[in-house]
Amino acid sequence: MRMDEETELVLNFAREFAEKDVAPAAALIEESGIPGELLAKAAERGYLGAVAPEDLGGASLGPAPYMALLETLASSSPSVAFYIMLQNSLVISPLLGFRGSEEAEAAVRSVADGTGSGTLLFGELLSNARAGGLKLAGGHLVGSCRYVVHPSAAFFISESQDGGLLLVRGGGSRKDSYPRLGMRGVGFCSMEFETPPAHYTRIGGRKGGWSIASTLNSASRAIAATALGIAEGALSRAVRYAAERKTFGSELRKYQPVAHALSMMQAELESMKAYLYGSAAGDAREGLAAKLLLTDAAVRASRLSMQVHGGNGYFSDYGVEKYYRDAMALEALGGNRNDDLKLLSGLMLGEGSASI
Amino acid sequence: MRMDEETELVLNFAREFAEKDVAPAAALIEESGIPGELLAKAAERGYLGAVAPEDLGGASLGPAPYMALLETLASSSPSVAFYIMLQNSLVISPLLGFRGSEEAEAAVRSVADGTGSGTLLFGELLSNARAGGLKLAGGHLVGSCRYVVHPSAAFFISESQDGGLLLVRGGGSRKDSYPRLGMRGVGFCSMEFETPPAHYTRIGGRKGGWSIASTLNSASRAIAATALGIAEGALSRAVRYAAERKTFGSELRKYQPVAHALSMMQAELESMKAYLYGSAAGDAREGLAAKLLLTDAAVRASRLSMQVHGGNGYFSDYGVEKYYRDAMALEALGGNRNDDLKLLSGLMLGEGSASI
Amino acid sequence: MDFDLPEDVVAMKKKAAEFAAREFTAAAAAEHDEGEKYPDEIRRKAFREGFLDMGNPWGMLVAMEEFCRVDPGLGLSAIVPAFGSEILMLFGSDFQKKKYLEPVMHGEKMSGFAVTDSGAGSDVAGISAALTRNEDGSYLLNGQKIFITNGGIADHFYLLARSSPPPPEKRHRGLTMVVVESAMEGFRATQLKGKLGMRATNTAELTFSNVRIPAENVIGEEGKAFYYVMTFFNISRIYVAAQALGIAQGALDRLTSYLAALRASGSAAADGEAAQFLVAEVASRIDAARLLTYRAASYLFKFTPDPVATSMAKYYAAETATYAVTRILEFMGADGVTTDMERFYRDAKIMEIWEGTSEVEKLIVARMLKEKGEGK
Amino acid sequence: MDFDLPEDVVAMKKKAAEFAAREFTAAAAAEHDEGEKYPDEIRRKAFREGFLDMGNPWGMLVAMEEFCRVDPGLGLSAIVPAFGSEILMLFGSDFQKKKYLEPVMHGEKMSGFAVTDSGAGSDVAGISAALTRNEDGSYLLNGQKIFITNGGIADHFYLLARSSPPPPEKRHRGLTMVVVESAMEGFRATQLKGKLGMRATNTAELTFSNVRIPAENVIGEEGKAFYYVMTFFNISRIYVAAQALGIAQGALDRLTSYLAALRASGSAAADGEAAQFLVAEVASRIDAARLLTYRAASYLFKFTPDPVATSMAKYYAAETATYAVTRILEFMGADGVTTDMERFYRDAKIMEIWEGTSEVEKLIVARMLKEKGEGK
Repeated sequence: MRMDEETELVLNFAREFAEKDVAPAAALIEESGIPGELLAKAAERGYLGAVAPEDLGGASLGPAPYMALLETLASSSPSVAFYIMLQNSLVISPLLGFRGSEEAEAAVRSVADGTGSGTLLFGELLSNARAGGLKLAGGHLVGSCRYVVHPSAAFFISESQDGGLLLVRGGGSRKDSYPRLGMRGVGFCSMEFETPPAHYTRIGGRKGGWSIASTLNSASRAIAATALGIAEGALSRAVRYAAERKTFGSELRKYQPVAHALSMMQAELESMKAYLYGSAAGDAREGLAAKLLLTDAAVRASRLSMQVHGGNGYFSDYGVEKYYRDAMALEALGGNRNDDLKLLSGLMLGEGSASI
Repeated sequence: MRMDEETELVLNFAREFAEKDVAPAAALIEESGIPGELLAKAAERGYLGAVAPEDLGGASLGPAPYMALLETLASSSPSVAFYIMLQNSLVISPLLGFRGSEEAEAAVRSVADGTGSGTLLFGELLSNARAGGLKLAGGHLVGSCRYVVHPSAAFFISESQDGGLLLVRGGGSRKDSYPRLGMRGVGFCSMEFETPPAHYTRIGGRKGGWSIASTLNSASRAIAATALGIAEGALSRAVRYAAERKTFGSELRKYQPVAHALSMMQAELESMKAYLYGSAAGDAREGLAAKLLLTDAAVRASRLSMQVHGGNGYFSDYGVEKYYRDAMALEALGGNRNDDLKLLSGLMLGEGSASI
Repeated sequence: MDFDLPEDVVAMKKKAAEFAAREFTAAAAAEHDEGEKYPDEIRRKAFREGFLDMGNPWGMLVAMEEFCRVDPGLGLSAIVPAFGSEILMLFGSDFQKKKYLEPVMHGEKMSGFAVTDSGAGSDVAGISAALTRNEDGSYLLNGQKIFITNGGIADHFYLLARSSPPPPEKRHRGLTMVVVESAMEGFRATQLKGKLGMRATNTAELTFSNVRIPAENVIGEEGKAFYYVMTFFNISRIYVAAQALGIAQGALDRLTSYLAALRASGSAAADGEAAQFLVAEVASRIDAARLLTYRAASYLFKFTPDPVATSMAKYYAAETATYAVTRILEFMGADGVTTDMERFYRDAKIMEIWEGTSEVEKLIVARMLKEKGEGK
Repeated sequence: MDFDLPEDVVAMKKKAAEFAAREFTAAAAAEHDEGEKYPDEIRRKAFREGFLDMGNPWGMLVAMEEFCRVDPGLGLSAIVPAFGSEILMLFGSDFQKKKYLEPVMHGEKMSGFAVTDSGAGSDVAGISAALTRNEDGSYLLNGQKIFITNGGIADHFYLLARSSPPPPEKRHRGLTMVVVESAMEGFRATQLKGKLGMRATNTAELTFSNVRIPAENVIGEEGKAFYYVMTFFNISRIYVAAQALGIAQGALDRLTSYLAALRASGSAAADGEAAQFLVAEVASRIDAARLLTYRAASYLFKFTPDPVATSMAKYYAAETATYAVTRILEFMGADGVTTDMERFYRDAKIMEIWEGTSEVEKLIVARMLKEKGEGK
């Protein structure tokens, strides 16, 4: 694929970061999360505020360079890419809908410079059974959130009943911590909130339009780019391994089933990549389609990579099994697949499709 | 997908032709081949010489408009698209490699104005067991060709041993006629040749470079566009049917398995389309990848369409079962899949891949 | 546990294979496919050799499989003349058995099963053909049926029609099954041509215009016929699974012959791993489908049919047939579409559609597993 | 034909299910997974309750299935202590049976099977561990083995090594199997940590530095051990198929419980057709895999093993396990990755790799079908 100049530039810097800074920390990330030092470097490079405007300390990346950044980082460390996607698409983006609000702008600045990360309380949208969420009760913000990613964030974003945004800076306590299938660099647990008025702010409101669901939907292309990176990371390792590893006297790549599977997976990924980068930033249908195609492709590519690696790939030190875990984790944390399929069916076949 | 202006223009005209001229002839095409009248109209519109330069009577279409033409026609009549692909990618294109040759230019002109169609004797390349082909024996051109498409052509193109092109205008007789799974508008049989010197011409030669195999390979994107059209034709009918047909009291599109399958197939096709049109005309790797992806997608899309149509789709008068036959026929006549997979593996994983 | 067919069934299977190899010549298969012509001569021969014997269901099952393995269109045609007659065996009166079942069992007459109408498809309860009662106790039949196998050649049909409007939410009630003779006044059959595959079988649209049906032609009880139809599907689906198995196995046979020929010609493709994987994957699925089918059959033939096992077998075997023909034809390419593999490709698809689409089978499996407490 | 397990096996299956439900608690499963810790206490209990009984192979097979259905890591760990010991039953000397097999059968010692080395993987004949003969008839063992189950906890191993260079084109010759004790001088085991799944099992790399192997520890004949290994794989692969079945069934159990909970909460997703199709498709594949597995087992346990049936079962069941966990986890999404379904997802993958990758199984099927004249 031919990329424009800005994207190429971002790509080159991102590759350097991935190789020099992310790759050496890979084992550490899997064990104990993304190191603060790495996040500081990411902030320096403008990645934490990638989509924020420059006057708020951001890098003001356009859609394609931003996707290229996520793709590149995901192919080294899906956790790091997911974290940056979270800060940008799910935290900064909704906050930018409330420009002019001092609190919102301060929050964006803190994310961009790495002094204060945020998270969006979108977890209820990931479930087939809706429940939970925060409600106002006697001035306090009260409720439980079943799935919270990155619970150590400095602030939490939620939806107020009048269409505004709630910025929550305290009163949350962690409950169940979940087995971490993947994205181990980012925490995942359930939380309960009982936040007094001093620790939350209501921003905007009565505007309509903004919602957690719409924020998650408009992150489709960022999630798709992350999935693409995972798939490419898994596949490129398999391609390399197939060129080196011999069995029964020949390199793996010489065996038709291995070669055909790797080549066709490569073709599929190239095809989906063309679609993703060619899609219009505002087209919900294409973004959703790309996300559904690519999260599935990531699961299949990582499985193929595991199989090509045989027993070796089964152990974490080969750096392959993490793609297998992270691909599925991304699919689970990137949106409820049933809901997404219904949404896509509605866009493609008309309202009310896929309802039975 | 956003197309450029020239492509949009070609698309609009092609759609009109497909609706007004091709669709009404669909049943006739399936029964007794493409009517001469329809071919005359295609010639008038410049479709038979789509890739020929204007001074040879062609329309001088660039790669994208040419693909858009094939795609559009294939979604109405795969046979018509295949025939036009054959005349352009497999007959005119190799002849254009010998510009300056009077015979070659005359042949191109005759194809473009519809007075004399040609065919390429590429059929041996479709088999897993290589045999046959034409040889010179005592000045005569002698041999058998196992698979000849469009055997009623006015001339046949073959390869001479010195790298030149043989233009054969007689001496061929049809042998076995094959069951016609698909592409019924184009004939398919085996032939034997015993052509005296007066009825064949050797053009060029000792140039190297030209070969039947290279011609077939460079037709990859045209074949991919034809496959895309078949898939789109099959799928769009299924989408329409699912919106109209009710079962158990609801339209088919309301049932999740139907809706999900149709939507994801639509997403896949859009993705492959972006790849196909975004690929560089000279990139063998991308063209081959697009062909392999899309011929497979056409088979799957036509199967899905059949299944959505249930019993109705099983009968020719619904116009759906032809896609199921034509998709597989295109896969078989568009190149040997094993060879193509080996070629793609070589391009993606290095020479010698997929050899065991 | 015992996973092998008993000796007498193995013998029947062998006999069927020999019959098919002898009678289903390439020329006959091509001719009946091309002309969409029912092979009546082959039907008669198959009857004479005892392949149509409802007293030996295992024999019929394996004959179906072996027949379709050689040619699906001719194969099914040879066994289909009694289509639907299990209905009379199970629910028919003595009068009906004598008048309609016996001549079928003696090879003198042919039967058909007429459920589907054009508006309903898989939704059996949604049919619109109607029976109205005359004062003398007889009925008038009006309406139409579509995609009826043997429609243009059968002497009589076991036909489903609505005899009373259903109570709300109980659409399955008020359906009645009757025997309709093709010679009755007001009966018309029109052969449906242009089928994708299985073109040696006869398929027709039937229309009924005030056809008078005597009261004694009502099968079982009036209004209860939905149950009879479902019972019949539990039988017929197993035979469809056997057809699908035969098609898949026939395709694999053709692949292995092809590979042997390639090998003899010195082609490297013959023993490439792509070819080996294809053989292994298709063969494994066929064995899986066969085990599912024989399991369902063994339950049915012991009179303890298991609808979950049956629907699994039908759905899985049908999918296996399409899978096998598609993958094998893709591998063979032009070497395949120029042989009878192209016919197998066309013949296979209907397996996923008739006698309950794959979609319907899956819903049955899911619903009944749920009822069974998820099979625990 | 009889597709149902005999009563005594059904009883054993029930007993195993009860044992697993009681012993494989959520806490125990999570703890051993997280800590990569072998559950020795559970092994002992399983032994006491009679689940490790090579005289009752059907019992072991269904116990394996039921155990893995509740938790794959603990489940396998409970049955794996005698791993490889069929080798001694079949090919061992009286001395070896008394010294090594009996204590294993009495639950006093644990065994392991050491074939794979890091350079060879699926290519058994490509191993490099070497035996050189001393003048006194004993051997010196040098080299290493990798991915050895029970590697860090077994008392002895049935180990494959090269004892003489192979003749050209006969790489399978010159391989010898010996019993190596972990207490022998020069033996070292290093647990391999960081496995994707099956983390309750113990996996180690073994290295051998001039380990002296007495002559009486050679199993069977010197140089003939490739055959013993292949014979063993024909046994062990069926147990892997049972593990895979258990994993797939366990995943389906979790899906149906999940759907029931959704239903209770009023969620429309519970009875959407997507959910129903998922149940039907997974359940059908599991039944197909189970029939293939039990068929292979029934041949093996009647002492007429069929390598084609075995490899089909292993490959198909393993693929079914991965298919089931992937599709179910995709459907459950966040509701799945926060439960033990995530562990099933991780545990399933190795089924396609160990005891012969799916690729190797397919080649076996294809090659042996070719030899059998394509199974006609």
